Amino acid sequence: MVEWTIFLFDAAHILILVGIVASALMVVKFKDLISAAIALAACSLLVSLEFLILQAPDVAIAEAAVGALLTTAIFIFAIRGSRRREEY
Amino acid sequence: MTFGPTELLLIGIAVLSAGIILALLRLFLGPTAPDRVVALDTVNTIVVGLMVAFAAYFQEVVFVDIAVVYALLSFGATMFIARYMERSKETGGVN
Amino acid sequence: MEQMSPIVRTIIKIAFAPMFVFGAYIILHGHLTPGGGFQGGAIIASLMALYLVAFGATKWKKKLLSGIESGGLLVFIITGFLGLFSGYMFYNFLSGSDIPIFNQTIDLMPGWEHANWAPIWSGGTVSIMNIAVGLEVIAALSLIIITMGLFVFDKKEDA
Amino acid sequence: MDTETIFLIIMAVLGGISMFFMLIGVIGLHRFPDVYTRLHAATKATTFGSIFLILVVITYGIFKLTEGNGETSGAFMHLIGMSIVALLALLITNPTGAHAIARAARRSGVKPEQAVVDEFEEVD
Amino acid sequence: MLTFFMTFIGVLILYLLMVLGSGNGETMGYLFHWQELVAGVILSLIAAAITRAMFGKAVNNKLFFRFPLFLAYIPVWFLYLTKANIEVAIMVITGNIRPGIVKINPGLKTNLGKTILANSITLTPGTLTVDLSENSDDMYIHWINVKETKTMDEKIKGVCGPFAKWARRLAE
Repeated sequence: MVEWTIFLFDAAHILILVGIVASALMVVKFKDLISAAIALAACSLLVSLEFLILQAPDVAIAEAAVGALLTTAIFIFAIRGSRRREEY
Repeated sequence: MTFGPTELLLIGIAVLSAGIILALLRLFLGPTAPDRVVALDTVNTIVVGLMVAFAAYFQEVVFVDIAVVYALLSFGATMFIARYMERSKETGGVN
Repeated sequence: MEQMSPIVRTIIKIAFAPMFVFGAYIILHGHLTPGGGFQGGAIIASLMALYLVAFGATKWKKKLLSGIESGGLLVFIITGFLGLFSGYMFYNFLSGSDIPIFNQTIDLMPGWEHANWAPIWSGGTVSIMNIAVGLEVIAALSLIIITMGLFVFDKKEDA
Repeated sequence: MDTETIFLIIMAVLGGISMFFMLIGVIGLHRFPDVYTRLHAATKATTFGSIFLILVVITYGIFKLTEGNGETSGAFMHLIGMSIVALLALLITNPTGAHAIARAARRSGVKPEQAVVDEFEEVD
Repeated sequence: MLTFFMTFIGVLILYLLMVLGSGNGETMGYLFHWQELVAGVILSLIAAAITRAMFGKAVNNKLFFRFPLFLAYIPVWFLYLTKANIEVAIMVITGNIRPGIVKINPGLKTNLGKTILANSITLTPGTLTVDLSENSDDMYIHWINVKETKTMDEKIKGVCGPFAKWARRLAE
């Protein structure tokens, strides 16, 4: 007999995976680069959660530390040094 | 079929995952950049809660450390984006 | 460079010590809990980034940070080579020895298996390497952020 | 009624409150017209929801403490302590982040929609 | 010196919360291991020595003796938080809002007082701190259900509730 809890767990897992793919697509689609940076932050956040679900806490902490703040900071610096909008 | 605290936590996890998808929809739609940051902030809070719930569900208690790391660092990301947006003019409407 | 609002500045001043201690906790418990030198160092480096974004450009001691980075790397390499005296490179010569630094050995007695905890005095050279890597990552990531931030945020005109 | 049922009822009530307010916060993101009102919904409701979610986890930890023997108790004490630290971090950072976003939005020129009064003036 | 002590105590309490449950059932039961306590004291001394200047600029020494007031503040704050969330839930479901940005001057001088007031009212009924002026003490509040008010006192009462009084009591 298949436990109904397994179904719920898989549903949550699939929803998070869909979120990762959706936010990654948003990064590509947005022409406003600050919006793209925001979507990238959301993507790295969900990737960190996915690593936690896959029982890799070390990688999750590294992803959280680097992906959440430092990557966002570097992208913000880069956007500030150039133009905000992508023009093509 | 058993129903215990673990199953209760699992129901909560599923509901919160649906909440993340709804908040990501606002991240996609939101006309201006501040709207998107609000959606990101919501996702941050929900994910911190989810991480604590997952730690309790897996009974791997050291997973809670990640939640604290994320709660502190997502604040920093919000600060950086807000710091940028303070100085720039919002056009809005087009993404 | 302009500062952020007083509320943000006050909160960052208050949260400075807790975040520092949390990063140090991650570094110090590298052999027991998830995390280690890189992760804890990245947390403390994020603290420097927060300071930069909230308070603007101040005088940063880049020479000191550079020295800390080199020092951390040096400690790591020396610890690796000291193992040669016991026979192998990166040999954990401290564990179980008479030198009173991180030298406790544990056998998994009842009470440890489920708890995910062991004495923090049990790391051997792993703890020393974690601390060295932590110092190096703090200095290196802070230098990257500070250099990029001061280069970009010093410009007068708006983006 | 045994101990597990009592703890289960407490956890169900706390978790129900938590889920309701989390969903209110997320739905509020779609119901409200502009960024400030959305911030109201997002910040207040999700913070309140996460307080109760962490209370659920703390209750779960206490339940495991009462049920288990001494050997496993250390692990669940760690769960409780770290959850409290996570809650404190959320409580400090969430309103500050909301303030920073609102200030950035107002300064970058987002006007409040449906506003009956707007006394904001440019400050330095 | 008092600032150093305050930072030390606060950080030590935080560290003890983090390592709660590290014992092996010998000296202090399963609560703490003695090695964690020693490490915590040393780490707190280092952290206090490094971050004392930052923390000392944010708080003043009087805060240390008002610590019991914080404990009395928590139930009041939680009551208003609950009320605010029920109001927000009603607004989300019905959609009746009447927003606006108002300017108030609660008369708080210190940054800590402003911070406590701003963060409290951000989490409590219908208000959100948008901006505050660096030169004067004005605060710009986004109010989701603007009520008609005549005088400044009424406005402060309507926006802040009891929190202006509490912030003055805690931080000034």
